[in-house]
Amino acid sequence: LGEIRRFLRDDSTVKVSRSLKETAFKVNRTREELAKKLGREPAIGEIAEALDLSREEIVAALEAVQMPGSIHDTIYQ
Amino acid sequence: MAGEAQVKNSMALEFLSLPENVGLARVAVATFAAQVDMTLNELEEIKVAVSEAVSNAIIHGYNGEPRGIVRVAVERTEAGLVITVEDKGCGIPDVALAMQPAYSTDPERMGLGFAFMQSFMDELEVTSEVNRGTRVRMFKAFKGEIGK
Amino acid sequence: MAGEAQVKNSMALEFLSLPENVGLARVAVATFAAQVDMTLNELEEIKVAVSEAVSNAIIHGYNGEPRGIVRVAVERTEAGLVITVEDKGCGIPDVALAMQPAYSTDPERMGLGFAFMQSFMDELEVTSEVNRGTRVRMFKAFKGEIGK
Ligand SMILES: Nc1ncnc2c1ncn2[C@@H]1O[C@H](COP(=O)(O)OP(=O)(O)O)[C@@H](O)[C@H]1O
Ligand SMILES: Nc1ncnc2c1ncn2[C@@H]1O[C@H](COP(=O)(O)OP(=O)(O)O)[C@@H](O)[C@H]1O
Ligand SMILES: [Mg+2]
Ligand SMILES: [Mg+2]
Repeated sequence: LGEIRRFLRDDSTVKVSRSLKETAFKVNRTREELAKKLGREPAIGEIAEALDLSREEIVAALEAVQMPGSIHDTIYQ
Repeated sequence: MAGEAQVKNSMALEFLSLPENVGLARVAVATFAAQVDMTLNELEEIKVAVSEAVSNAIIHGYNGEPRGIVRVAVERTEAGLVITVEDKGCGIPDVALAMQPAYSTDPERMGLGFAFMQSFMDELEVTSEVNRGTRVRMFKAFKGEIGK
Repeated sequence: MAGEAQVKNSMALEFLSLPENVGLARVAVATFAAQVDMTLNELEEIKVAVSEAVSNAIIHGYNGEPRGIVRVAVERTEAGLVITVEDKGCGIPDVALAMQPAYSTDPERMGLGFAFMQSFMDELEVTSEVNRGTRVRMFKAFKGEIGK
């Protein structure tokens, strides 16, 4: 258990949002690349596979770059 | 409403009517929705619709009072997702009027919540009783092969 | 158990006993927990504990049968988070035995689920009745200034 605890240990809170933002950036880039290649909007599973991420991780990353304020900002960003 | 077919998966989330729980509802529904293959665009539309319905329950239904309970239920069938957002708040006296684009009882607000739900979801059904509460039922159809 | 103080926020999530819903429960609880400032490490610990408890409900409680209901409730007080995971499944005949590290009724499994919950959370309380179900209650204390 000590091993796993050490493996998990990371006492920063800032790092969370930074790595999530990086993931969100990759998700959006992959979405564009796949859209060009496939000639249609890719499905979330295709993006997950291309980036070797879980669907949950993709959802979490996209939420992290969501504006917490007005919903209208998010739509027209 | 569509989606009366066999339920493949279902979830229900209840939480206090606090503004920070809008994000919780949005993330929970998005995670549930992402279990099937849809586009990020469709996922975004679902998130906006849920955010608007839950915000309404908190801001209007419970008037910002933090001790109300909001319930968000989602069912997945072959056809799509049925999302229900319910509050036991003040209710809406005239639903047809409230649903008109740009109508709001609050001069500070845009009155576009229902318009967003209507345009982003495939079906929208609002039932409400004054002093009893409001129930918003939305259906998002799975398109083509995606989501099957 | 600690955390009987005033409830600042609460949520309850119910879902079908399908393996893909472990992720849903983990994300929902993590999103709720992250409403207060905690470290990435503490958040990871909570996610592992929730995953283990929910997996147990699905795999053992309902024996992999997908039509059971799992309920995950979380309350936040000044002191910390109280997380309850409940199923109405087969129950545990001898809780003390089941909680021993490396004990499992399934030879394929490691038997470390309860050990993880014990080590990652500050309090753990398991009540169970055969053929009635199991309830796991966990408390995670907020450290120092964080979460206040
Ligand atoms: N859950 C609810 N409970 C009570 N009233 C509501 C609820 N949802 C919407 N309303 C009423 O409907 C109106 C229009 O809602 P909406 O289109 O979301 O616009 P806005 O929220 O910007 O006012 C609100 O101003 C409010 O009067
Ligand atoms: N919710 C539950 N319902 C029924 N039995 C359970 C439940 N949770 C745990 N158990 C029993 O306790 C044992 C130990 O659980 P755990 O420590 O998580 O190890 P594992 O899941 O690897 O077997 C399980 O093998 C099972 O017999
Ligand atoms: Mg609104
Ligand atoms: Mg286990």
